[in-house]
Amino acid sequence: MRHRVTPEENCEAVAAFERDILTPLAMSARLEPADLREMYARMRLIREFDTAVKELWKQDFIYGLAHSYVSAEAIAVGACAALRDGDYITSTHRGHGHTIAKGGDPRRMMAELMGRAPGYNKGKGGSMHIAAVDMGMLGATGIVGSAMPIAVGSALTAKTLGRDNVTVCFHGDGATNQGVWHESINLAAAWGLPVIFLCENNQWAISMPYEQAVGNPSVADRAVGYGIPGVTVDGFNAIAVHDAVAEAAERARTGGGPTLIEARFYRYIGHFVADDEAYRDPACNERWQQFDPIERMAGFLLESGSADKAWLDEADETALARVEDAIAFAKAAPEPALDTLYDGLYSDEFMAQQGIGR
Amino acid sequence: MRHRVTPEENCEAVAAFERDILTPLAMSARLEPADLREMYARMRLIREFDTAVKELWKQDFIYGLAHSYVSAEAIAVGACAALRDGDYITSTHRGHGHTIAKGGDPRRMMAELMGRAPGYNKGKGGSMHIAAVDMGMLGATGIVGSAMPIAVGSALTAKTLGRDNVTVCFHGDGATNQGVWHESINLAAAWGLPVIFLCENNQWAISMPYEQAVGNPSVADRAVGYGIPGVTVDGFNAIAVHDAVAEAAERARTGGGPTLIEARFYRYIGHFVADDEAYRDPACNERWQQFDPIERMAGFLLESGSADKAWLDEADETALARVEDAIAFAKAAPEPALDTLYDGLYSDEFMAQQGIGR
Amino acid sequence: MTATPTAEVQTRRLTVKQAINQTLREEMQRDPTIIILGCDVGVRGNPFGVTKGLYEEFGAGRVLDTPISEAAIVGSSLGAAATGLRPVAEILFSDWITIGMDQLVNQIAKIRYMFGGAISVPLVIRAPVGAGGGQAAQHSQSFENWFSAVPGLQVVMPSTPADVKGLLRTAIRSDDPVLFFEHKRGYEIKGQVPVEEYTIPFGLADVARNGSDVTIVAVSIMRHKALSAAEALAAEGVDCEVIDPRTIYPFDYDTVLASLQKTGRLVVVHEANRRSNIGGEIVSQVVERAFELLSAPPRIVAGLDVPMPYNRSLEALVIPDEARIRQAVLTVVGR
Amino acid sequence: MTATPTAEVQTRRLTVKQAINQTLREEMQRDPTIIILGCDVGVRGNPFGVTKGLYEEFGAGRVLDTPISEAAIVGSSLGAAATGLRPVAEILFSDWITIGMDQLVNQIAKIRYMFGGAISVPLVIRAPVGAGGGQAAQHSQSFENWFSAVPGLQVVMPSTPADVKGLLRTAIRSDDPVLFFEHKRGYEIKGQVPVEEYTIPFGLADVARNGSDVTIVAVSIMRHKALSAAEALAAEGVDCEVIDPRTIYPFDYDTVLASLQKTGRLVVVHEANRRSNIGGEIVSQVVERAFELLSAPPRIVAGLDVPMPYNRSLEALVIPDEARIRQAVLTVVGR
Ligand SMILES: Cc1ncc(C[n+]2csc(CCOP(=O)(O)OP(=O)(O)O)c2C)c(N)n1
Ligand SMILES: Cc1ncc(C[n+]2csc(CCOP(=O)(O)OP(=O)(O)O)c2C)c(N)n1
Ligand SMILES: [Mg+2]
Ligand SMILES: [Mg+2]
Repeated sequence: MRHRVTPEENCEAVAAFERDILTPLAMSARLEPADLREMYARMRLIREFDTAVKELWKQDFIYGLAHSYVSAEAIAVGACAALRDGDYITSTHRGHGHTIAKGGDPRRMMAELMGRAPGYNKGKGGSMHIAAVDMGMLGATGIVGSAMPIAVGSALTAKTLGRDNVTVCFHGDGATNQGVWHESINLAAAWGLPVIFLCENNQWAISMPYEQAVGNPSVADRAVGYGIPGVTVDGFNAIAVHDAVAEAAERARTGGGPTLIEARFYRYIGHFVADDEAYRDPACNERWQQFDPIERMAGFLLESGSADKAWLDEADETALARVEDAIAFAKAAPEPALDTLYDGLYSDEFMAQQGIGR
Repeated sequence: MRHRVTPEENCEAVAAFERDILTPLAMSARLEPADLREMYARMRLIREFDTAVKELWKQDFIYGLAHSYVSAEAIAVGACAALRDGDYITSTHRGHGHTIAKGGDPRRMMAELMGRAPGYNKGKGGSMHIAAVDMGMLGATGIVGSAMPIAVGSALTAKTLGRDNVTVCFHGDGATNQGVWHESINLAAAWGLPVIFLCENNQWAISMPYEQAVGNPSVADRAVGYGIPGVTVDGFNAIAVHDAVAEAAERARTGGGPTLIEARFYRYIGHFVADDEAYRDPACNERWQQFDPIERMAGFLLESGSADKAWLDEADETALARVEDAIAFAKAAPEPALDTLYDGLYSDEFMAQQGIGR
Repeated sequence: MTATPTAEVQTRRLTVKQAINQTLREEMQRDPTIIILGCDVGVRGNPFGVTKGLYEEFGAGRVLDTPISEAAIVGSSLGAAATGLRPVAEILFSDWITIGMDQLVNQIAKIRYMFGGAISVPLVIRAPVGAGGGQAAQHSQSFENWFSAVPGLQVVMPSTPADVKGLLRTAIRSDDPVLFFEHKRGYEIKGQVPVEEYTIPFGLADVARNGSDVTIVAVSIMRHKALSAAEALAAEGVDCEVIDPRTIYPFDYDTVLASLQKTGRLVVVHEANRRSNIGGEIVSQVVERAFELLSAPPRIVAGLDVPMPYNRSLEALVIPDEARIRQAVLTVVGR
Repeated sequence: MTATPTAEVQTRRLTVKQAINQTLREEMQRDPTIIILGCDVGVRGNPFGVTKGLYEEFGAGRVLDTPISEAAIVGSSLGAAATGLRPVAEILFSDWITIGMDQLVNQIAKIRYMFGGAISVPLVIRAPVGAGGGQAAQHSQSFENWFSAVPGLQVVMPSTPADVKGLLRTAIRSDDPVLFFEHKRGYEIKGQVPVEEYTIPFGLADVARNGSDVTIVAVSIMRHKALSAAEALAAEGVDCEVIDPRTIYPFDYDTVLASLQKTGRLVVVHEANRRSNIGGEIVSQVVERAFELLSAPPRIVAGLDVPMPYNRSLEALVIPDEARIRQAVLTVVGR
């Protein structure tokens, strides 16, 4: 049954990852150097954004619960680089990265995290419910696994209306043990819906190691039971994630149905901004940090000649500047007026008819 | 998407079943001729019982919803023949067969189905909630899949208290698409619990054919994702079911954890006692009836010399007589007194303390 | 227009079941974004026959038989509604909406608000409620009050063919989620239904009978039991006004208060068990709004606080009947 | 013995969180059939620290970290309870009990009754309720009324260390299922707790303050807000009696009615939103039982009918505070 993960186990896990999962970044037939640079810029933007979020939370500008996407940047960015306008994504409780990857505006995001009126959710959602619906980002959720059927439903819309759009359903390894995860994948498989189930397997669900939460630690193996393709990719490798998602998306757009992709990596930061991580050996994180997806991407941009050092430095500065700008915007933004409390509870027509909030 | 099953598809299904699943009955190292005779007797008792239930429902002695176990007799009887006292089973909405197979008393069962006081549930449960807890039969349920975690919990008790008992969790193919099915199997797999998940795959969930409800029509294939053994057996063959369950039970008793067994067969009767089956071609049933599990068992008893014609005839008469006796008992049994309405709502101590029902 | 068709409008006699089927068909013909999904709604046309013929008319792409996955049925309906469809999902017995409870309560009800109004959720969940006769504890419940307690949802519970048609049409056209509860014992109830297209707004009660002594608020098919009780009571010289709220949220308290102006006496009747259910809510709202109108303590006639027993005589004890309604009315008039 | 320890008994000062932890430890030491299960209850000792040290003391076999499978957590607890264990399951935020709703409402609550009393279900489900500060719509709810409406369940909701300890012990020893709701903002509340073993029976309210003008029934941590409002009101010459029901079902109406004999005025305070929740139920029960005792219409001070917004100032608008309690009290006394 449950036991504390030993340093030895962790070292073995690292070795196994290097042996079985880790794949060097390589040029993709689907990506131009410009695409790679854009991917790097977004990964860096996510990193700066969530690094700032942690500080802002400590300073109480951001409150409630906030979960950082640091260490997972390659996944959201790799996946969204394979999508088009009109495609959808669903998210998790860790939604900042997904939002930025899908093109969300850092100003409106930061404003939302600070609960301000110009925020994406008008201050009603905060970090756990950040949504950029105009970008096709259907929103973060505070309940593990709960976005799965929403993704399936958006794919049902595409199929019903004859659109060739796809939906990427991001979810954590912990979500794979929720009943609705199973129901959603089976339904999508039975109906051949254009949805890509992308599992961010960071090997932990708060204090629960994935291999102790399941009978088989391979998420991709589960695809067999649903009769859909299942693949495992290096979740620290944005290009590998991109290619897997692009292939699945092509299949989905042409009626090939859903795919289950497991992006295996490791959460080498705390579960949420104030996690003391007492449930695991701090040394573990260091062992995994060597795979930092952003450093790997930077290295590849240089060695592949897709970018030079100067470009990287500028990109890093730009990312930092955009986050500082977003923070300044958010801090200066007004709180929602108290009389907006009921706004959005029902459609305006119904609200008016019933006199709600008056 | 959903389409009516064509006669051609059905013929192919029959052919595939004969090719891939159907296995001739054969002597089992684990079963004496006397065991085989007892199994036959119980199968016949189930058949007679549920044949009578249908009539009694039409005559309104039994009301509400009643689901017949006819065509599935080999599964409950085969499985329970591999169990010991102290082992548990959980059931479905189709629980008469499970109850009889686990040693339930036809009198108390029939009384319950007629809503009488001496019934197993004192008239409060009826067919859909028939339970014989004293026999380790933890009750039928009207909600598809809902007994799955109950089975897991009973196995957790065995493990926690160091008992070597196992639980057989009967469920239908339709239940395999419920979220709780997934959560339950994963939990049992993660914890290595002594439970045998036995899927009665009769290929239909009311009007929904299994192959149209899933992406992969093999239930056993799903075991891979959970890291547990998965096997498919001929669900019309009581001995094959017995052997599969016996092997899984031995593994479970010795700490080997759960097994997923798919007993593939076909519901060649209506879904419930009043089903018009307008959703499928009546000819289908006839094609499958050739595999009648009771006739096959009778044939094997004769050819293996485990019983002769005379014994079979007597066994058939005995089964019929026991059912007639149960019916007479139930019809003569009193209705529950109206002042028993609140009985059993809470423990007696609490009821008295709160003065409930007074 | 209002619920009770006036003499001029042309009407046809239908059962509640036919009214639902007809409304679904007409709305689906009108709007190609409407889909139906649920267990056995397609090829079988639903176990009660409610969706009969729709699979044949609209095809498998718009009338979807689902696996037995209530959480995914409810949750995928949300995803579909958020992205351009108008799903009408069915849960065969409302008792099992518990399986889709998280999607319904934590997603469907909240998503528009949580997202600052960025998403709208035009979806209907149809589900039969109430006891059907010997169906026992897991096939007989009425959960309207649970959902009335959840901001973001609408709860509709009509019991005449005309009301069912007008309110189901409003539900399907609503841009907000609706729980549409049909009583499984009400499907065969017959009545005149306007031939012309019409809708009935939510939050408008129907005064099914005018009276001056006692106001009876009767939910779902209790409307019909209240009416027959009222006839009997009239013979005893007690003149009851019977109000069918038709929608539980929004709830039309104005019509109830107007009635209490005349009667000063209130009896609430519902099939759900007494404790912590809609009867208590109605009484508390009335007391808060019009305490001074009450000349006697209101009475609630409700299901008894037990799971529904299988045995028929026990079941009959649990469900409110004319005798218990009569008794409550006589109590509030002090007889 | 009663909730409020009298002078003689020896006491120790504890927080609510410590009281829960201590009770779990003491009961697990006493009874080897008690197990704890839930997400992060073991190695991490629960995110709030409630189960700290129990994994180390009792081992992985009795303090079980589960996968994120609430339906299986709740359902397997039933199976375990039905066969010889006494599970204490945890749902980290009560908002998500929706995921185990079917097991809880259709199995746990009904199985003893449905089976004619053949099975008993000694299990406790612990879950934090209420707003925790900026946790928004899916981490802030209070569902006590839902479960009060379900025959077969018991609902317990204390907010002082001494009450929490006495009632959790009673819950663990109960042979019937108990929902034990802890307020996430109440964990750090301190108070004297008897050192001697004691239990508090369900269905016994605590009169937290004696008063003669108005009866305030305050649920969970609203008890504390009601008490401070009462102090302020005393200065204004309004003498409030504050009653903490402690258990929602069974509910101690006798104590409330006894108080109303003195005051004739009732204010109910709870954090759950107003509509179709426990306030309405309490008012309706009081009105049914003691209409004549009421000299003014009862008032309910409750959460506003919206999903909990993230923004702090909006959240503060939603949750009842001393000012709103005071306003309601002044209204019922006609000031
Ligand atoms: C249904 C539900 N159960 C429990 C929680 C508490 N919780 C929040 S995040 C989390 C871990 C989720 O793990 P995973 O899905 O792997 O995502 P990760 O945090 O690792 O990215 C848990 C248990 C929750 N939010 N929802
Ligand atoms: C949760 C739930 N959804 C739907 C139903 C309605 N229903 C009753 S039996 C049944 C089919 C079950 O199919 P399966 O599990 O294969 O069992 P079978 O009847 O074939 O033996 C359905 C859909 C139900 N009882 N519970
Ligand atoms: Mg994880
Ligand atoms: Mg089946």
